[in-house]
Amino acid sequence: MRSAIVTRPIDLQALLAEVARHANGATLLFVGTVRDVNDGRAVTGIEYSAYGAMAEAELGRIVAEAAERFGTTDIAVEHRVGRLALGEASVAIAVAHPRRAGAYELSRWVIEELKHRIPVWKREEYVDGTREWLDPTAAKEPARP
Amino acid sequence: MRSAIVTRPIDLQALLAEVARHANGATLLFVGTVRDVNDGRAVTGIEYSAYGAMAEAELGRIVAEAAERFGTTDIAVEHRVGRLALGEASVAIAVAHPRRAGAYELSRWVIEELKHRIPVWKREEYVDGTREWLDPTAAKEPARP
Amino acid sequence: MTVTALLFASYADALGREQLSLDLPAGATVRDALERLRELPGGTSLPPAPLVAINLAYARPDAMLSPGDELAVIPPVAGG
Amino acid sequence: MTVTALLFASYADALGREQLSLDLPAGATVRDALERLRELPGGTSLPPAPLVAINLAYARPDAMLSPGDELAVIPPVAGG
Repeated sequence: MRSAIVTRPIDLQALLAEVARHANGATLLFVGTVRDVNDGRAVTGIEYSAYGAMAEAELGRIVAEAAERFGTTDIAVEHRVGRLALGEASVAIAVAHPRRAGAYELSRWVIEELKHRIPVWKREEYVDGTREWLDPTAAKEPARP
Repeated sequence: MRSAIVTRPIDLQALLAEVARHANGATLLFVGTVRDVNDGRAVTGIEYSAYGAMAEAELGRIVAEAAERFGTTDIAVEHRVGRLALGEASVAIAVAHPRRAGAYELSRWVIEELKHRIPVWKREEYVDGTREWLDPTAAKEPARP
Repeated sequence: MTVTALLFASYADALGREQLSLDLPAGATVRDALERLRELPGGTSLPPAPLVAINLAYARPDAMLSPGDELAVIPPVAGG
Repeated sequence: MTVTALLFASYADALGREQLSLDLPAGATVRDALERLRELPGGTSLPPAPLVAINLAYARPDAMLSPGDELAVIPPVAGG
């Protein structure tokens, strides 16, 4: 198993290769990408920033917990930081498991823990030139027209 | 959206590219691979055979139903037939969705429907030289030592 | 009328063939066609109510057949 | 004792800095350090109980600090 915070594009093929083993019947690759709209506002890109050393440490803890919980070490995760354009991958999680049910549960567990635990922040950039730190805990503003 | 029964190796990168759109925040790739052990027997390979025309038609129906049910056409599925070696991909499902919950549910729905509906059969080949058609509906034999 | 019957995987092995023509009376159903298949050498190994498809779509045992139909007898599927 | 405080994202913007040294009495807790940060220009915009980490692991507000600790004040995370 392996996890890393990276500043270069994520190589999905390489992540898949890391978890391939003949004992596995199911491989699952989750990729989070930059969307062109969020809460009704047109987005042009996202700047990801991180508390790098802790993000690496916390991601490592998540992967270790997942390995113990799901009984496999075939887990490879990368989270990218820096400025990302629309459609670029900010996070990728490759897992493999003997059975598909295990692969789905493991993959979902890792992304949910990652979203709640790793110290990474994103500043969205909008078509009007403004930019804003996202706060997932804030109450949603009323929908814009 | 696209689905096909193929006789060549599945190009995972190409499937991912087919479902990429800037409106999507989550992409999920499921890959089913040939395992080296099944029900305690050492497997050396699997021969996949299909009722080709119907498998194509039924797979197309599954993908169309999924598109309607989950509100996205960003779905690409290939199932390979012929003799596959250990670790080779027999099926790959690429889906993308604005949100990760939708991507996971959609992906899982497609693989479950596919497993239950498409007329494909597999004959496992074992280290002792024997081979056997798998019948998922048959009662499991007692575990071997 | 004539319909084409297709056999696959373990069923093809059991009957020693993958395809055959069946001559059936007008109004014959899937069940009638299966009875005919069971009379062939190896045919008794077909289960009482196998999955079937008519012209590439799953069908019920009481579905009526039409001339030229393609009737597939489908062993338990194991794709993926 | 001296601990290093780290600020990130919107908190760094609010206080206009990403890192500073805090001189605290022996036995000071996370809560004490946060009080000190709130006295700085822009410090009132810190929430009453922000997430914190000591030496790369999440910690509670009543955790005791040790000399040389790295105390990070962590805005609501938004990774993925």
